[in-house]
Amino acid sequence: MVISNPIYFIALPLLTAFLLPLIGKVYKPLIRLTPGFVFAFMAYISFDLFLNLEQGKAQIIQIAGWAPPLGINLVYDNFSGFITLIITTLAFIVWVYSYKFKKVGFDNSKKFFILMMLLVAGSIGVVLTGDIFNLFVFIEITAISSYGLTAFYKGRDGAEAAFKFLFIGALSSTLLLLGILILYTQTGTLNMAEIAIRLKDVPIATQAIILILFFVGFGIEAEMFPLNGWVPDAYSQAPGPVAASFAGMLAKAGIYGLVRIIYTIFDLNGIFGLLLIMGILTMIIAETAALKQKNIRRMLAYSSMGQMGLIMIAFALNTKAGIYAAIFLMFNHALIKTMLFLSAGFLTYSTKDKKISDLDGFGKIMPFTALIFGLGAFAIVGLPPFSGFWSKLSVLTAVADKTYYVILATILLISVVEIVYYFRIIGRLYFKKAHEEVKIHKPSWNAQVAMSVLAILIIVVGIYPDLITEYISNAADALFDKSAYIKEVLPNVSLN
Amino acid sequence: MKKESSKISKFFYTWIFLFVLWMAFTTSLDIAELIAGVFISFIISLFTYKFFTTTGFSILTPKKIFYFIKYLFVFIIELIKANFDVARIVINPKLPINPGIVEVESKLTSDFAKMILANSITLTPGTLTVDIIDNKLFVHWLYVKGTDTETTYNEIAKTFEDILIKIYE
Amino acid sequence: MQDYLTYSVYGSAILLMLIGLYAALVKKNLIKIVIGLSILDAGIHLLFVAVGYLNNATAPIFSETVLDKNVVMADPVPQALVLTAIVIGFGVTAVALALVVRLYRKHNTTNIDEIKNLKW
Amino acid sequence: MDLFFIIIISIISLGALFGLIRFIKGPTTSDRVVALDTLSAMLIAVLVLLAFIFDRYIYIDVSLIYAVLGFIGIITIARYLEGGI
Amino acid sequence: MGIGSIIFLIGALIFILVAAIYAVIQKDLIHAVIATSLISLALSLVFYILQAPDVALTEAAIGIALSTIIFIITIRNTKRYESE
Amino acid sequence: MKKLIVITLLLILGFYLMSTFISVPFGAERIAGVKDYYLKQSPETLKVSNVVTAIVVSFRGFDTLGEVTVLFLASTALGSILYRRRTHHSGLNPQREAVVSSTLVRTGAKVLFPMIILLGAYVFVHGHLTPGGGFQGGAIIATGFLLILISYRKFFINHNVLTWVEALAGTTFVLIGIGGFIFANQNNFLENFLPEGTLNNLISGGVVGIIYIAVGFKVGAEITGILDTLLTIKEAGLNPDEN
Amino acid sequence: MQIFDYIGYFLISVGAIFLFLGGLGVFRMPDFYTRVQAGTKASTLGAMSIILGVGVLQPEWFVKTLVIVIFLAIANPLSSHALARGTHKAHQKPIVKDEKIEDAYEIAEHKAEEKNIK
Repeated sequence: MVISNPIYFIALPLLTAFLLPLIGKVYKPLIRLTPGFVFAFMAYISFDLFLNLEQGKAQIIQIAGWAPPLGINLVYDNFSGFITLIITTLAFIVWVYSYKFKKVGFDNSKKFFILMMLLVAGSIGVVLTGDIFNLFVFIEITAISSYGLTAFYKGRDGAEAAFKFLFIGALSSTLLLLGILILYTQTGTLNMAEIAIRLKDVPIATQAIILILFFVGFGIEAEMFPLNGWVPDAYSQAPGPVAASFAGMLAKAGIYGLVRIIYTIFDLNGIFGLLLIMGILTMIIAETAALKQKNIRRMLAYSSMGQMGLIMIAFALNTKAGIYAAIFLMFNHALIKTMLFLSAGFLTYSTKDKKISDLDGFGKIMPFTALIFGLGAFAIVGLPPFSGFWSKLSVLTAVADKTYYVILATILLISVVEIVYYFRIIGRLYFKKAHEEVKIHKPSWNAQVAMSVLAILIIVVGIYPDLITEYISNAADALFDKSAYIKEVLPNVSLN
Repeated sequence: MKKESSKISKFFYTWIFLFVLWMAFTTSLDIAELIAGVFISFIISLFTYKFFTTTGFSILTPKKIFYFIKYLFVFIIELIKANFDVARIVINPKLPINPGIVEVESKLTSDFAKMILANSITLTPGTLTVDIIDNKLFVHWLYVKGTDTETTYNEIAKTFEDILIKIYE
Repeated sequence: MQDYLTYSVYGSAILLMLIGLYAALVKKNLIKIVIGLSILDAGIHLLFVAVGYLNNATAPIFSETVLDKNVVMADPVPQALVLTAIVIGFGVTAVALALVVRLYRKHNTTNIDEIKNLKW
Repeated sequence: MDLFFIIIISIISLGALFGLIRFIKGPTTSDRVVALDTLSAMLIAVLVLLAFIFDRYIYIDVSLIYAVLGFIGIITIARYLEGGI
Repeated sequence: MGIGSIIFLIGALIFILVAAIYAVIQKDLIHAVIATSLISLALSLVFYILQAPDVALTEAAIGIALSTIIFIITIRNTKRYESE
Repeated sequence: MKKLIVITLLLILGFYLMSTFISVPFGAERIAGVKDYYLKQSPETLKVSNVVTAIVVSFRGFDTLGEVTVLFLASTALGSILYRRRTHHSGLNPQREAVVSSTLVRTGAKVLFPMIILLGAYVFVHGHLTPGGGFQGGAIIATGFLLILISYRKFFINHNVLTWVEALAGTTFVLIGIGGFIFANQNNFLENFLPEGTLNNLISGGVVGIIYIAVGFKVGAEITGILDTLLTIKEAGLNPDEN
Repeated sequence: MQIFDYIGYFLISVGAIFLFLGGLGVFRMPDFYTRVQAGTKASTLGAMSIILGVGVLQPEWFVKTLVIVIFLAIANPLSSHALARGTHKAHQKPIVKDEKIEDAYEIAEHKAEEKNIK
């Protein structure tokens, strides 16, 4: 019990990040090794905890020994546990991929791993915390580390992308802070469960204002429509593994925060309509924009936004099937997008503009990486037998259950668009002649391992979806059942 | 200039000075506060004593302390006297001023003494030290009564410097 | 009196926020944008502390004269939150200014209209 | 006694208002910094005065810190003006 | 809250707003930065009157010197004037 | 045109915010919330007189850990965004270096520096008794270093020392947290495992004081690092691309 | 203890008047140097006077108020001086009514520069 405690998900990466500069003074290679050990340990704990967590139960971790409404608490339930599992696993895989990262030397790899470590810690903090202001602090941690990571390469336009990101991020986090303040003035508490109880007495108009402020605050990391101007720039300018972890961790943490707020705290009918509209807008705009892109990283970024839109739609259905579909989508999106970004990073390693047209004939030049990319493309558009198929199927059935046929048609249409642009690339990879004198950069063994692991996961889940469906359905239960959450956090408070 | 004091003298001077300052901050005679003060001022003086003082304990002779107190009195009187002067000018609708920058030669050698002199000159309204180059002070004067070094010295610096020389030289 | 204070304190805090937002959204100069963001921050900090104030309250510190538990004390929670928010705001400002310096080195300008490698 | 403090406070506020006008009018950077310097000296006094009015001894720390830190900001700007940083 | 405090409170709020507007419209960035410093100054007075000495102290420590200097260093590394 | 749209939007936002905040009049008694517990628990259970400190360090100590992390992150990100000089004043603009500050400022800096550091130490040691604490004390210490840095442009801050202070202080914070995990009654992260002492005494509040001291060191080192990085940016030229 | 009260209130009143005069001086004086002269110094004295007045009224606070006053006495002239020097180096010259008064500092700086060139 002392070893497997959710607190380590946050305490350990922080401790390591603080210590990393010192470790570097002792023995330099440790700078690259230590994060790996920590991530592996975290992944181990998260498996251990998640598999031992009973269905419908939650583990409440009080911090500083104060019972929930007083102190900050972490809530490790089926839903947050599942997301934590995804994040920790991905963190480890990204570490494996970037283990040899940076030919630039010791000082930079130190900074890279510190920022990466804190990005992971912040994302997990967003997922686990049960306190609204603490959520804001962790969002700031993820945000600042992403600014640093986006501007990491000096040669690219990283600084520009990062400034754009920072501008939107600072604005929206201020508005989030404002929302927290209004919430506090109305309820007198910051604990999410207690807020959920007390919010019944708050006028609807005030609730709506708070809600809009929260939408703005989380929308930026969830890549929601008006706030996602930073996404293509940041994804295309950041280092490869960073873009992968933005898609895998940052976006997941953002959407998690959003739905946690919506499902657990608020009790308004209008929310889901708003989320639905936002999701549809995000999806349509992003996917059509993806069609036009020439830069492969930008295309993947827009595709990622489109997927987030789809996730929002699924969450907005407000049914158990919808939540189930959304969580399944989150899982798939995290794995597949990471894989796509990692492989695209190697495919375009030596080209300057990362253009799609530079990929002609790479299927023969770099067979392994191109194969991985192809797998990812097949999986993300939702073709069987990959895992993406099952999630898309469940989304469609969930929408159909709600009898939103227009939305169903839209999703199908958008899927066609998706297929078009992904297959365009696959066509270039395999059926075009290569340019002359292409420089290639073979992935090192660790990158190959990382990508293979992801590919195997995708295929295995695609063939045996039953492996994880039970966990996902538990997670959906945990999110859907608001009173259970409140009961777990505040056992002594009677509802009604 | 006299030769610098020994390291030990400087160190202990810094330590005791900081400790007294700590006691002024806390204004408490609680034993825990005192121990914390001794400890913290010890650590700070460890890495600051080299430049905090050049004199060490040699400044603490009875005669010098006496002159220091006398200096304070002179300073306060000058301060009040000259402040009313400025009040007179500011309230007067015609603003009777005749400003300019003049040169004052100082006989002081110690940096710290020069700082005290310059600060005193600045704080007594009517005069403002603009810069010090070697032993020349450049002073902005609200009502210039003469630009030759003798007048300026007598008008601006003499009252303070007579006492400062006794303390620092 | 009370209404009057409500309007003036909250009103000026909100006005301050709006001024900052205006600068951040309209101005073209990068440093001006960062200044706008910090004014926005200042406004929100003011709002926090104003919400925490109670009539005839004293600071939430039990010291020599105030050991009596019946004294009205200002709400300590917004104050504690604002401490965190100020420090976070400082960190964000520092990062933003570093990015401004980077952008200036690359583009030799601080006007966002002239920095558009990535289509603003 | 209240009346005494109200008068004192009004006088100081009036002085601060003049400082603000100078700050707005300028015309040079240095003039504005002088206004800032004057205002911060006023603030230090005001903080101590308010500590007395509120009758809380611990509030004085704020004033102490202002006295120490305020001048560093001014020196920084001065160093910028002379081209030193 | 006594009348004396209210005078200071309202006065400081006026200061803050005037300085903020000034900071936004001023084309010389150094002047704008000095204005933000003035905002911090008045803001910490407001915090003090609103019985938040902790916050006033933080605002003083960060707003008056540190925030100002990082802006000034940035300006000396870039351009001083905001162009049209 | 754009300005008009923005102003209209802002006015709408302002109107709604104002109408929201009117419902909580300035200074009126609020809904009973956690603050009453805090005001009661802090002097009684925790023996910390400054309730704000109690909240920042103990009740919501996790926020503080996050906050320290944010500053650490900012200084790291700054280092990765900008290049710092490697060695002692290479790459500085010689013209700027030639403008030495006046003798008076330098002498004043020498005399005031130890006092400012002492003041910073006073503020963070007394975080649980008087206003102030780790952040404020750290910021004051950093300002003291700033004074030295701007008066002596050749002053060289040893980044090794900064790294050590920063790392050790951060580690102390987390280890105290884990200490609560191991030694305290309920085995919670950051829980107090030391005797509380008596109210209004320097030694009171258990781990609160120690955490605030660690925070003070860490914040001081971090802000000093940020300032030094900013003050010694290379004058021109970025390193060539590393992709 | 009546007498101390009177002293305290007197000091506070004097301080308030000087603070006002400081503001007025900054407002009225014709150029930067004279503004520093009138403004910051009158306000320094005013601040010191008010702080000491409070210290006299509350004897337990006296030590700390004294510390503040000492800090003010060291720090404020320094900042005025640094500001004046910086302004002068930024080529902003004081106005003079009497043309015969030469700017001694400027002359000295010129000499130093010439020396450097040689």
